[in-house]
Amino acid sequence: ASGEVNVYSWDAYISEDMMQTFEAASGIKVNLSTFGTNNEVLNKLRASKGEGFDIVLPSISSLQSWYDAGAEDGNELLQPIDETRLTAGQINPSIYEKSLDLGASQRGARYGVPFNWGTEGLAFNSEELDLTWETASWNDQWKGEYAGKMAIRPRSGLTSIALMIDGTGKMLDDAYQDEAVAHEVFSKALEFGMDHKPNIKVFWKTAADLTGAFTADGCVVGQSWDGTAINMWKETDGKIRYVSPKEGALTWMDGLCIPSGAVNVDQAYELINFLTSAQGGGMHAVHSGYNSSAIGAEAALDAAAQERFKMIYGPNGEAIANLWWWKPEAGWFSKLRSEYITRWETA
Amino acid sequence: MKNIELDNVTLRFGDFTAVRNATLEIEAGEFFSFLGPSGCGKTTILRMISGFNDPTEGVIRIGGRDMAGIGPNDRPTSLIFQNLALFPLMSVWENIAYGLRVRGLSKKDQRRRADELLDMIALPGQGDKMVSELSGGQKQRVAIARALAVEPAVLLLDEPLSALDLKLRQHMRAELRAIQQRTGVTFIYITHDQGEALTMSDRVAVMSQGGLEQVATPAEIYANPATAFVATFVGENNPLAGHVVDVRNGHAVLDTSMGTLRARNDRNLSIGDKAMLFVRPERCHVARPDAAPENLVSTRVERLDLEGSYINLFARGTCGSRFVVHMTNNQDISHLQRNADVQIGFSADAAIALPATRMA
Amino acid sequence: MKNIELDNVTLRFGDFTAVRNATLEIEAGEFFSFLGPSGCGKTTILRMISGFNDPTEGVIRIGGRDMAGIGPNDRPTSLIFQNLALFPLMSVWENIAYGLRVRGLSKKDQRRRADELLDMIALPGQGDKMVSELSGGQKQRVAIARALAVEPAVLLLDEPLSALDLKLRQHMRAELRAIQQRTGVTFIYITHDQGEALTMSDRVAVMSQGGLEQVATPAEIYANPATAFVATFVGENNPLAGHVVDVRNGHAVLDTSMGTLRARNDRNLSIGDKAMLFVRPERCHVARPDAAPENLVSTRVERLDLEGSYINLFARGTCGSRFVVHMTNNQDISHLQRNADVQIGFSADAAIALPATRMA
Amino acid sequence: MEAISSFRKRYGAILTAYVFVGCAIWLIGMIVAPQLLMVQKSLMYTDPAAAAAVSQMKSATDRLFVEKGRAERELRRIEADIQTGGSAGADQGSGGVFSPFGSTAKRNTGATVAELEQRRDALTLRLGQIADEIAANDAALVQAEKAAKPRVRLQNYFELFSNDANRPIFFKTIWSSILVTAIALVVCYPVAFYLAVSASKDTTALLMLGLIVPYWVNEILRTFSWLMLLSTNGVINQALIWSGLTDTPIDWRGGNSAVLIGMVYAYILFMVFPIYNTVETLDRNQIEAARDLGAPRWFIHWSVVIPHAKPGIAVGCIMTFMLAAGSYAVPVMLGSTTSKWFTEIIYDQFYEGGNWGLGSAYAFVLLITCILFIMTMMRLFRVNLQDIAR
Amino acid sequence: MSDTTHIQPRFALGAWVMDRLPGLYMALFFVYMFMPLAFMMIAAFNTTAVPPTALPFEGFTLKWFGALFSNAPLLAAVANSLIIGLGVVVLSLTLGLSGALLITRLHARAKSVLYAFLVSPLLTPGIILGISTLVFWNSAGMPGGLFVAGLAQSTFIASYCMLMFIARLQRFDNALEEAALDLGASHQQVFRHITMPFLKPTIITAGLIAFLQSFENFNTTVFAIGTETTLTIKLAALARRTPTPEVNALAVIFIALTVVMAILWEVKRRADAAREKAIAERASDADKDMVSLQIGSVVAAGEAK
Ligand SMILES: Nc1ncnc2c1ncn2[C@@H]1O[C@H](COP(=O)(O)OP(=O)(O)OP(=O)(O)O)[C@@H](O)[C@H]1O
Ligand SMILES: Nc1ncnc2c1ncn2[C@@H]1O[C@H](COP(=O)(O)OP(=O)(O)OP(=O)(O)O)[C@@H](O)[C@H]1O
Ligand SMILES: [Mg+2]
Ligand SMILES: [Mg+2]
Repeated sequence: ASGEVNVYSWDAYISEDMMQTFEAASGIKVNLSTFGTNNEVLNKLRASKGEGFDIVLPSISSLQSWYDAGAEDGNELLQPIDETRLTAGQINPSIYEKSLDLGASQRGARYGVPFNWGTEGLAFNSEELDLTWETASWNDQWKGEYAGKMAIRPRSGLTSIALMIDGTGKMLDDAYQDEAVAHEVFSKALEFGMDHKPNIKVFWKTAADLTGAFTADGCVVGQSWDGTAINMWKETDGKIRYVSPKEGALTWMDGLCIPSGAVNVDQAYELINFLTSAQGGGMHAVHSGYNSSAIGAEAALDAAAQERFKMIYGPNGEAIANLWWWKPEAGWFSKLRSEYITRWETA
Repeated sequence: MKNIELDNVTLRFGDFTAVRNATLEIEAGEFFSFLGPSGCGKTTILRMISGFNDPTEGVIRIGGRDMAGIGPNDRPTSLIFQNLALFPLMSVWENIAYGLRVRGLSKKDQRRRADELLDMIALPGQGDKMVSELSGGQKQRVAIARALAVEPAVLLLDEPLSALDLKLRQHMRAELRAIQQRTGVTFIYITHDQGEALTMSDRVAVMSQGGLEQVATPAEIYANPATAFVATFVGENNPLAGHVVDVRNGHAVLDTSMGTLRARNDRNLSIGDKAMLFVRPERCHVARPDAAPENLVSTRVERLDLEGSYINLFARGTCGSRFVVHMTNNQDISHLQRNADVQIGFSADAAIALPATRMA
Repeated sequence: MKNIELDNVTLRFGDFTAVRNATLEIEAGEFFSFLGPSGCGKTTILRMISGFNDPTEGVIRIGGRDMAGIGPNDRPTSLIFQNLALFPLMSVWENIAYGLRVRGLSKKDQRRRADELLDMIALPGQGDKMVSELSGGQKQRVAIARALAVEPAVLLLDEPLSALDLKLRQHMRAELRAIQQRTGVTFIYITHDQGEALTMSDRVAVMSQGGLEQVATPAEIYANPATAFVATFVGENNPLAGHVVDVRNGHAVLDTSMGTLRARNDRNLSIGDKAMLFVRPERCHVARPDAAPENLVSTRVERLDLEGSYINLFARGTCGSRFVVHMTNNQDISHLQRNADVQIGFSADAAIALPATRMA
Repeated sequence: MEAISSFRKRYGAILTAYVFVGCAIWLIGMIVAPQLLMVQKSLMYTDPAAAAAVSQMKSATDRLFVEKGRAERELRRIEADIQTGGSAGADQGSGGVFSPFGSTAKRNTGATVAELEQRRDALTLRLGQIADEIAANDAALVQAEKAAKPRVRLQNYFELFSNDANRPIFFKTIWSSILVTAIALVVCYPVAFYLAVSASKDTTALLMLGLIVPYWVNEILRTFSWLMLLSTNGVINQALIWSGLTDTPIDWRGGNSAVLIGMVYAYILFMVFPIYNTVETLDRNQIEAARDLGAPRWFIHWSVVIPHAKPGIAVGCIMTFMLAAGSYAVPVMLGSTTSKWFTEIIYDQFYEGGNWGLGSAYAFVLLITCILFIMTMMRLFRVNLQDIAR
Repeated sequence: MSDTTHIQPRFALGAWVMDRLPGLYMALFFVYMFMPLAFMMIAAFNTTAVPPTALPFEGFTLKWFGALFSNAPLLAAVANSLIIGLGVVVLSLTLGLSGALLITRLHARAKSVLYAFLVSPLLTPGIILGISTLVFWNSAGMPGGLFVAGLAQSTFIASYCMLMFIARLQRFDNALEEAALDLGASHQQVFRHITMPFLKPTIITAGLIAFLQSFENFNTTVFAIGTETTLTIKLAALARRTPTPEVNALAVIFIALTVVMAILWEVKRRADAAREKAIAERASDADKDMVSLQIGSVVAAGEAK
């Protein structure tokens, strides 16, 4: 095959190396653009009426908003995946199946192929404090001694507070279905967030913001994506570390989707098959610090990475059973939540 | 060679009449000037002749042909604008040859003709300069050459010298006159400078408020103004208002505030008419006590101004009206002290009686 | 009343000497003018007197007091700028009262004094107009009133009339003179217009290239110029270069290209000196064939210009030099055709012999 | 029409066509129509409850489809197992279990054919129910979607003033922009005056160059340069710590201060040049005349220079205010947790919230605010548009 | 006034301060203007990477420039910026000129209304132009992207161009066009021969400024650009919180270009001024020469005998 494929991906997902390997194997050139938030990719694609890219990588749980937006605009943003064109058997079936619970399908048709998953837990400066997977709590970041030294993502911050208050996560799950519950959950979370706002130094939105918070702005603790945190861990020789809190790290899964206006559909499938192969997924895991959906991708990780994994989730991945998954999000839910976020941000 | 006729031409801008019933004929080869105060409609007449404005009423003929509907680019006239309007981005010769260029002449022919004209205006070999490198007087000459290049029958000049300083202006006047005599082209010239109009022109039209006051030779206009406006606008004049009490031998006798005075009666005033008597300051003299000229006016000296070569005597008549006398600075003036009583005399032929109309 | 002394005042801008060793005294109550070509240093002298520039050398005294180190706001002088510099955003009376306002007078007093001054400058009741609503001459008067409001001992005027048109200028000259006589304030007046300087001033200083050429009354300057520069700058003069061959009875005899001529020798030239003879056009006349004046020059008529009340005769001497004669327009000029030979005569007392230095 | 014919007389048909067509495209197609359409968009309002209902119905349907898919797949496996006589291979359905590494197949061994058949019947029954539920949902959806159609309402405008998160931001943005304008004015007036009046010709040329260079440098870079100075580990803190003035870094970027500093810096030159241009036209003789009449310096400024410079001051203020209120780059780059700018809210409505109607309404309100400010300044300082656009 | 030798002691201190205060203020002001830029540029040569900083300066390096030039997405963004820039130049000049011609020739009322509308984009916050253009074209089926961004930018950049053309046209002597007509030229000839050459310098400078404006525009573009990106958008994204010194390297290049352009501009401006002055002087010298020649000949004639 030949040609090119236009990819709209999160920052720091696809390395130069991966693109070269893929191009050498397939003859297809990858044109990469990056985004920083799920809303950004959705609304940009909305503004471009689904045109301009052949593959986009939103979180699977956000796909519900894509379906809603498509219906509202009268213009589907994504096209259904032809599962027969996926290389069979290379994606971990439990992940593949889990993605359906997170909203990968609409009326039975699949729109997103799981690409990777990751968590949002606590990053911390090990020179200032120490946290371990057994004991770390979301509450640790709100301690008074870190006032003005913490970084948090507004969206997941409210969610983690809700999770912390709730304990079980049950009410939070219900909030995704019921507007009244959602109001209740978020007003409680907001109240806590407002009281503790002086603790916050940086509201981050993108991986770039997050890195800056810990490097340029001197934050010592805060919520972070695991991949970003692991990259900082590597960069700072272990000064910045990461842990999954006991209430459960916030867990997401990103998918590979084909926009309705894609022109290079064949090339898109080819790239999807590469990215979900052990080789592609492995390279991604090494490069980004996230976890691939491909079977056997973890084999690519070195000993240090394995060691890090144990420090985050426990020697046998005990914390993984505890993960709290982002639920499929309808448009009304994210609008409602963003109102609370704005209030928090602008207070 | 084509003559120009204006036949009862009127031009209105909205309600405002800029030119009113102008009728005149300009002979081919003439140097003809329009003279008048600012805003009297001179430029407007010129723009009508060259085709930038169309008359509201009346007909303009050039060489007998009605010009209505013929654009400026198709008339046998060339206009030299008040500010010359040379093309600043073209060289001197390109300016001169512009009219030929738009007529499709070859570059070589353009250049040759431009060089001829440069010789004519005494700027040989200066064709490759830029316009901005020329002096004011040289620019003037280039503008003329540019206008002449298309061999117009008529050259229209709108106050071409008003921007120049005095010395240069005097020089350029002579140049212009010389060029006109050399080429034989009809020159129509606009100015509000009477010195300019009088020294250069074959004939002059004096305008005021859109109308023609008098069309005549310069000497005629100076010596025999047709109206009170002309008498006061052209040169200085001492006006004396009164009414006619007697008419005899081509002279009229006027009863004025300064006494009964005699003057020429070229306009055939009759007894009882309101009239003005005009006498020029230089035609007056301080009368010797023993003199008995025809007209004598008693005044008192107010001021004596020494202005270079001349002495101006300002005097005031018994009833308050002012009187000015010009004398050259070569007389004994010791007796003309402030407040001295003097008799001012002038001959009846030096004065002229005109109907009492608007003055300048 | 304070007199002004300049004692050997020099001002240099870097290498350039704008004013050179100026020494003069201006009496209190005098109307004193500086006359000179553009760039000769007139404004610079005025700015030194009013304190905007400090002399590089020399001393300026006002009323006997050395002015060094005293700023413009503390000198008993008021300057009227060339462009008037009225404050366009203030009304007329606010302009006039500005000096009083900065002195802390109450608004009522300001207004009262402004109204007095408005009366004085013959603009009663116009205080509430804006400056832009005034005519040029009215603005002029307001500028004077503003300067007078602070009761200066000396009023400095920098070419105040140069922006006005001729008619208005003549009018304003008379006004200025009248105001000066009424207030008795010392006026120091700058102009490059000789007519202005000569008709208005008690005394005139003629400047050239930063130096004072002559300081004298207008009549003196016109009749007895001290240098060739003054002779040619003030009024028109026919210059004839030559050298002195004889000196007798206060007269010098010069050998010139136009023959041997006699002239007054006020500057005490001696035999052999290079000299210039100057005679004014109006002191010359066309000599009757039978006349035998002291000086006679043979020329040929080149041109005869009729300019309103005057006739200018341009003639050229045998060896090419030009000669101008002014006559009033009341003579018989029929014999003065182009190319006619004429003898031009003038008396020895009408001519003056001066050292041959730079002319204007 | 008269304009066209007189224009045509002057320029001929071709040029006239170019000029009029060009102006029409620009004026109507690029200025007026887009604004009108934006206003129209801002009036489109969807009832959020109705939209939520639609969305909830749809996602319920989606979940039913997922369940249906899983049931069908299991059914197929059970059928196969029954065929092979109750083998031990059926997958229990991995729906809830997440095992990212290693094998996930929890085989349900040892089920009998009877058990399998029982399960098959249960599944078949369930599939029938699912089909009914989907059909019911779809029928209800038609009604719900009707209710969720966008309508023309002023709701988006009310939203700004009823939303107690956005309203304070709006007023804060306006107030801060006024503050930026005032600071810039105070800083710039002496500079402009010095340039126009006091400096010699050569110095002026040099200083102007010194002003033009930062003026031409990208706004982003100008802002970025302050980011480097103000961040916790930035140049200023480094210098302070190095010099021993402080040992803990100072948080320069807390609150609004960094944004204000950045904006003053980014837009200051839009204040200098207009003031300079007007002061420069002041006849220096007027200053000297005032001095000659005895006025002290400050009074000359108050009574002569500032009144003259009014149009320039108005223009500078208008430009600075407009740029500050409409700035997106500076608050985004220098902002802190409490410095949100109104433009960021607008951006979020477009590119985060996906609510174009609300975004358009907010944008229109901002536009109106700027127009009001401009008109106030023009009134106050008695200047007209011609003065502004120079 | 400063070189006066007569300052009296009691004024000395006050005068000393008053004389230097403005200079001091200006010096401070320019430090304020340039210091941030200077530190930003220094950081581009510092080996410290995270975060980029000028202090402490740990070692000189050029590697960030190398990194910059091998950053493919950045280079693609540059290409987009250039494409938009060129489009904007063409469109803005065309529209700006048509507006300027119409406004300078129109009379009274219509003129000021049209003027108000055509300069209004300059007084409109950039994001609003971006939004309205996006909304407009989106509803016409054209998604955000290079084209829409170019149109959005042109909306106000054309106003800049128009103002420059108006300024130039106001100095245009209409008599020139009439003179050409009078000499027989057709309307098109007049425009080609007279009007266009007169406007040429403005076309060049306005084009340049239009390009610069487009190249550095952020507030408008960020809305209208859709999924594409330009250098400035990219730069802003990079610079937000975790800039790498590559951004500083880019800044150095930007500023260097700006300085060079500004200096060239100033040099050209001065050269123009000097040339015009020289021409004016030469012209008046020529006039003087003519006069002095006449006087000189009189004197010379006198001396000859
Ligand atoms: N296009 C026009 N529309 C209306 N009025 C006009 C127009 N052109 C000229 N006028 C008026 O017509 C009158 C005559 O104008 P014109 O230009 O002919 O005067 P002029 O005699 O040339 O004066 P000047 O010596 O000042 O040039 C003036 O009052 C002028 O205001
Ligand atoms: N600030 C200055 N620096 C350098 N040279 C100056 C300065 N001010 C004036 N000059 C020079 O000093 C000379 C005298 O200038 P001044 O203004 O006194 O002339 P002026 O006689 O008033 O001329 P004008 O009639 O043109 O006003 C001129 O050659 C001028 O160029
Ligand atoms: Mg005219
Ligand atoms: Mg002067």
